[in-house]
Amino acid sequence: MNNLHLLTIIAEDALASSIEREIVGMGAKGYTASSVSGKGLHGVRDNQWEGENVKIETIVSEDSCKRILGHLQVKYFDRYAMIAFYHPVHVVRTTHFL
Amino acid sequence: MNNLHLLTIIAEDALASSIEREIVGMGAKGYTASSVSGKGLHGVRDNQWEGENVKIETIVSEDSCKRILGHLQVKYFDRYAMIAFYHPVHVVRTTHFL
Amino acid sequence: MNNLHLLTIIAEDALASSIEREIVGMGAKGYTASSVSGKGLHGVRDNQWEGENVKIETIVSEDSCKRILGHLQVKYFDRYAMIAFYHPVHVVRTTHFL
Amino acid sequence: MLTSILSPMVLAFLLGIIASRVKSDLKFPDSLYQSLTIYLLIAIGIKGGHKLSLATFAEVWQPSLVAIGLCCTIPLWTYWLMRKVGKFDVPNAAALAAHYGSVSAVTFSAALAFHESLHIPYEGFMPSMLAMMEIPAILIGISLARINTSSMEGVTQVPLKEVARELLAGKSSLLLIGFLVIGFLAGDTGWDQVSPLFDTPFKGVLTLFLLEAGLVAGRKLSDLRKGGAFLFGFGILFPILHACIGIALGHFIGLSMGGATILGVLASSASYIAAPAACRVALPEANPSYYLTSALAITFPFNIMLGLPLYHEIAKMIYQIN
Amino acid sequence: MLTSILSPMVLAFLLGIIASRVKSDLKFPDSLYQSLTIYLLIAIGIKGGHKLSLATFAEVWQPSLVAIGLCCTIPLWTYWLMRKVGKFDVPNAAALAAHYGSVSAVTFSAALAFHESLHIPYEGFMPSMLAMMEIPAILIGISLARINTSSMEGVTQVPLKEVARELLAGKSSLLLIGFLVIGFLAGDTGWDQVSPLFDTPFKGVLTLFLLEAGLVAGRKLSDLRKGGAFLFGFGILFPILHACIGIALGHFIGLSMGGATILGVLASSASYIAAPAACRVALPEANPSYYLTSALAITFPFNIMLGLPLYHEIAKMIYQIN
Amino acid sequence: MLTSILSPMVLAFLLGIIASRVKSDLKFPDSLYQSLTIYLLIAIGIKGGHKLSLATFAEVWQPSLVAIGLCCTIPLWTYWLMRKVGKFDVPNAAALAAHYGSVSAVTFSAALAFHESLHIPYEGFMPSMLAMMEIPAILIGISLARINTSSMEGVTQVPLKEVARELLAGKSSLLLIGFLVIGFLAGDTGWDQVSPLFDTPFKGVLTLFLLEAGLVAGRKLSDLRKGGAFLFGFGILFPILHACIGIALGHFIGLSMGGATILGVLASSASYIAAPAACRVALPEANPSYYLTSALAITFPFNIMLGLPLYHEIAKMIYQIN
Ligand SMILES: Nc1ncnc2c1ncn2[C@@H]1O[C@H](COP(=O)(O)O)[C@@H](O)[C@H]1O
Ligand SMILES: Nc1ncnc2c1ncn2[C@@H]1O[C@H](COP(=O)(O)O)[C@@H](O)[C@H]1O
Ligand SMILES: Nc1ncnc2c1ncn2[C@@H]1O[C@H](COP(=O)(O)O)[C@@H](O)[C@H]1O
Ligand code: NA
Ligand code: NA
Ligand code: NA
Repeated sequence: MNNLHLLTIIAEDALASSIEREIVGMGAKGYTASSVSGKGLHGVRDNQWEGENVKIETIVSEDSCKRILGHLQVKYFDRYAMIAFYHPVHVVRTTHFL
Repeated sequence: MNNLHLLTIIAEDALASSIEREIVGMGAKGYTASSVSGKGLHGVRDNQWEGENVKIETIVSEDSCKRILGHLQVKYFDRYAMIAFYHPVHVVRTTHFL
Repeated sequence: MNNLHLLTIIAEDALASSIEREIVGMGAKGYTASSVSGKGLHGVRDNQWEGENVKIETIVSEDSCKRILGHLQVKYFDRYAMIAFYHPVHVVRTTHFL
Repeated sequence: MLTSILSPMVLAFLLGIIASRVKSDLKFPDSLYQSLTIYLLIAIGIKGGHKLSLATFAEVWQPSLVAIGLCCTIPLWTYWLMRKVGKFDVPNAAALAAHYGSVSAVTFSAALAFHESLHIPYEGFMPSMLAMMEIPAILIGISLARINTSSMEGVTQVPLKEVARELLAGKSSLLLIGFLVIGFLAGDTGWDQVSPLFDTPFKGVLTLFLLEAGLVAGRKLSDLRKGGAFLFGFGILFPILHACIGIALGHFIGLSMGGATILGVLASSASYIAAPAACRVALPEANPSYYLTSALAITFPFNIMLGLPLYHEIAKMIYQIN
Repeated sequence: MLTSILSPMVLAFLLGIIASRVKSDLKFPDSLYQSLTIYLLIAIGIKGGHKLSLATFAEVWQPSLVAIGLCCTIPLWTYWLMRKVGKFDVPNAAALAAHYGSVSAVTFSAALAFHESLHIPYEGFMPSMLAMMEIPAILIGISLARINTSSMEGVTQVPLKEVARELLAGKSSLLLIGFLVIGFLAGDTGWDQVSPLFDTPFKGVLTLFLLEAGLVAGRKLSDLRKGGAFLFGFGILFPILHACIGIALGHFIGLSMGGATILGVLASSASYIAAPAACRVALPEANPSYYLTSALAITFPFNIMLGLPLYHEIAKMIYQIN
Repeated sequence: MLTSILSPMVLAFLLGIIASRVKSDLKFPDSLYQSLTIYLLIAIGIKGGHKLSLATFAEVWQPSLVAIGLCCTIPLWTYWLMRKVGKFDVPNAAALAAHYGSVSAVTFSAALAFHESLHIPYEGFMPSMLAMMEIPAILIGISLARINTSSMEGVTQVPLKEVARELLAGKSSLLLIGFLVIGFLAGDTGWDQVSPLFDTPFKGVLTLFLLEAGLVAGRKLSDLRKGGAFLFGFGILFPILHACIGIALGHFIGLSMGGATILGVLASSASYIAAPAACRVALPEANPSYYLTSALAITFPFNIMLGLPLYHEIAKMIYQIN
């Protein structure tokens, strides 16, 4: 399908560069990243001593979205502080993202 | 309902810790926060002198979402610079958020 | 239509103030901005030497959304690193945004 | 007067105003502003504590009483004037009272630098006055608003005790008071260890901070009209009045001329770090355009450019006549 | 002992703890923390390199061997103790081993400041010991976890070689070793050019950093219970033991008393910059509450407040008796 | 030459390159980079202004004319060469012209440090040359693009007047020129107040900045191939040519040897703070890989490592022969 989704990954900042590399390897044509803090099952992550989080957003086809999520689940989800979610979005130039 | 929503709150940064405490008290299992600047009915908020904004995102059940919004409306909406909005999202492990 | 959309624009940070001025001129009642880094067709943008990106989010009516996107396409899309996307959202007080 | 206006600090402030008027893209990163604030508060506190350790209790108690008296009464008449003459509503009058009763650490530092450049001695314990005068007025301002507001229905207000706790634990009083104590305890050895960071480059850092203050003040200039002529007049005349009272009281209790002038400067200065932060949370109905504009864009520049030399002349008069 | 506890650095650390206990809104911006870290590592490195350039190989080789020996064996017995006595699982025991085998640049600096304030001489090349001792223990800790974990099914682990590469290229060793070399090469001319930034204000910057460290340590205090009495006892007794071993070995190979004490401090200190960063990635199963709390909230404050004067007394005993 | 290469600044630049080649996680927070930039521009400006206040108009007018002449003509022949020989399209040729006509404040500072470490005197007003040479070339570069582009249909271009206004109000010229004026007006008293921050630790801060510059240059090294051999040759030969012209003209108008060399360095240096920022907005069609790579990864390191000693030798030749 050509439906585009905005996939958001929030994870420990130490994982940022691996995740970025991997999602590009699995079909994402780009991504946007920013520093965030947060709280979840792994406790509070809001300072550089204990680590903070990175938020990585990428607009991808439904296919790539599923593929990336599958990969993240296997490689990271059980061992690291991390969540991921997605929803459909409308974009201006679909070709930019495929 | 078990439909998960991404609830986004943008508010004066001085309110960050209260809001975070309160949404966790009302059923959110976690949240993600970041510093943002902005403009709205209360004017420009883009420097530390006059204050900036915080963006708090939390994935919650529809129930919690409604409950949190009700609370925010009563306690903050009339007196502080603040907006809130939400939309449904798909997540990887629903149980993480309930 | 009174359906509200969250329109997200990710663009070179040097364009931030022009875009902010223009979207307000085209009907947005406010916006929220933050610094982000990213990668896309124009390469990696993650440091101050080569420039980073700004993420501008605005909740607008469907009409304004279309109008803003049209404007961005004409003025910026061919010449600058930039993407834009939108999706419907539920808000607490619709009048705040119209 | 030229000495004051042509100091790098004042010139940097003017440059900041110019920069924001010509819409320069010069912007201090948030964290630089925060770091400068932390630095200034620590530096003022630790130097003050060190100096305080060299003073005796006999020297300090009278000035302390006067300082606290000043910052507790200034908000009262400021509130009254704002309500009766300025026709402001309760929250705005209370916020202005809080700001003008409290003090500005940067104006204070500019006053020290001014006296040092003229080689006029002053009492070393003055920073402890600064630390004492910061919080009471803010609490009084907020209380005034609480007392004068007929029960706000539905609104859950932060209890005053909680506000007091937050103010005392707030960044600016915690650093000021904390490092006052540290400077007091650390002795000469400790002072020698840290003075190369917290003393030697102090005026340079102040210059940086004033550049940033100018950037913000310049943006606020366009809000001046909103406040109108009243706020403008108030923002200049009241500080002069407060300075005179401060100097006269200082003279009365036997402070040196430098010390009395600095006490006057403290009385005349308006807070723009601790007070706005507190009012944003505890008095959200007050409009920052009023209190921030008058404190930062009227009173502050007036004080560092014209006020300092003026108060110095007034002090000379008082000390020579008597 | 008072000299140590009443130094501005230690007092700032205590103020940080107080600030976080009273829930102050004082917060260092992330980038200030990062900038302070960069500064401290560069300053320690470049000064060490400069001093190293004044030493001879004959002086340096023995202490180097001892230093490396220490940081390779400490993780072994720490791991063993954690497993057998502390009943920790493999990842947590390994992470604790990595932290206590590695060293703390800030504790090290506090030790230098302590000796300087008492005018006790020490060997100038000690920072090169610091640089050598940082990484091996972390690698050993991670290897211990790998060896003792029966093949983790499905989990793709980062190869150890990759971990080693990342550690060496990691911020803290890159800056420490890099500027050690720069300080070594740049000579007196170079040192004179940069010492006004990297040497003169050093203790002031350390004070700032310790304020921030106190803020974090204060938050971690509430995690102390999780670690329990065992971790608390371990976090104090083991550093003392390691310090004694370090001092004794230093004495044995002919270091000055100051040098031996500092070697002891290195042995006793636990890493809380490089090691946590490495463990978060390579040992995600280990719980930061254990290793960070014990390294930052137990061992670190103990060392800078009570440890330094204690080790100094121990060193005096060893050097006088023999 | 060794003095130059083994200075802490150059070594820090090399360490930065190494760090980025070994994929270190060392990263300067954005706000540290911005703060360092603000500091360097202020420090260069205020010191220059102070020195300028000690010079006479008679000394300054000739060098000023030459400086402006240089930065107005360099972009012309650079553009021509890029179009004819380099076969670049209009926007890229224009962007390169803007970069090489403008100047680098950091290279300039490295040149001052180089001369100071060799105890070679130079005219104190040189920073005003730096301030004058920054902007004209960028405007000329952008104009060249406008003139040579057959009407871009549909594209609304920023008017050139607006570009000029933005450049003058832009961070780097505003700080440079603003603090030049402040240093000029503040006199000796003012200078003594701020020099402990803006002068004493200057070379240390420059070292920090060059570490960060090295990190970015290292990443850009992989882009070198894109530019090809032509850009590489150009990025080295043209600076040498410009330096020779600058030194010869300096000699001709009677500057000291140090002053002439520094004028040469200014001519030879390429901007990588003001020019890239301006080109990103006004010439978005130009590819940053070309201008940033050649300015930052070729010309800049060449200048601070080999250029400085080379130009010094050339200056010695010119000044001894004649
Ligand atoms: N319900 C949630 N809503 C929003 N963000 C969350 C939520 N749960 C976790 N996060 C974010 O994801 C990070 C890792 O989550 P966890 O693995 O649950 O610790 C947290 O630090 C938060 O930033
Ligand atoms: N239409 C909007 N779209 C996006 N963000 C908004 C909008 N309106 C307000 N905001 C954000 O919410 C904050 C508070 O809004 P307000 O209460 O309208 O001043 C602003 O500073 C903005 O960051
Ligand atoms: N597929 C994508 N998903 C998320 N963000 C993107 C994507 N493509 C581009 N971006 C962002 O938009 C910026 C400009 O994109 P581009 O014009 O493709 O270079 C990038 O630097 C990214 O921050
Ligand atoms: Na006052
Ligand atoms: Na150790
Ligand atoms: Na040039």
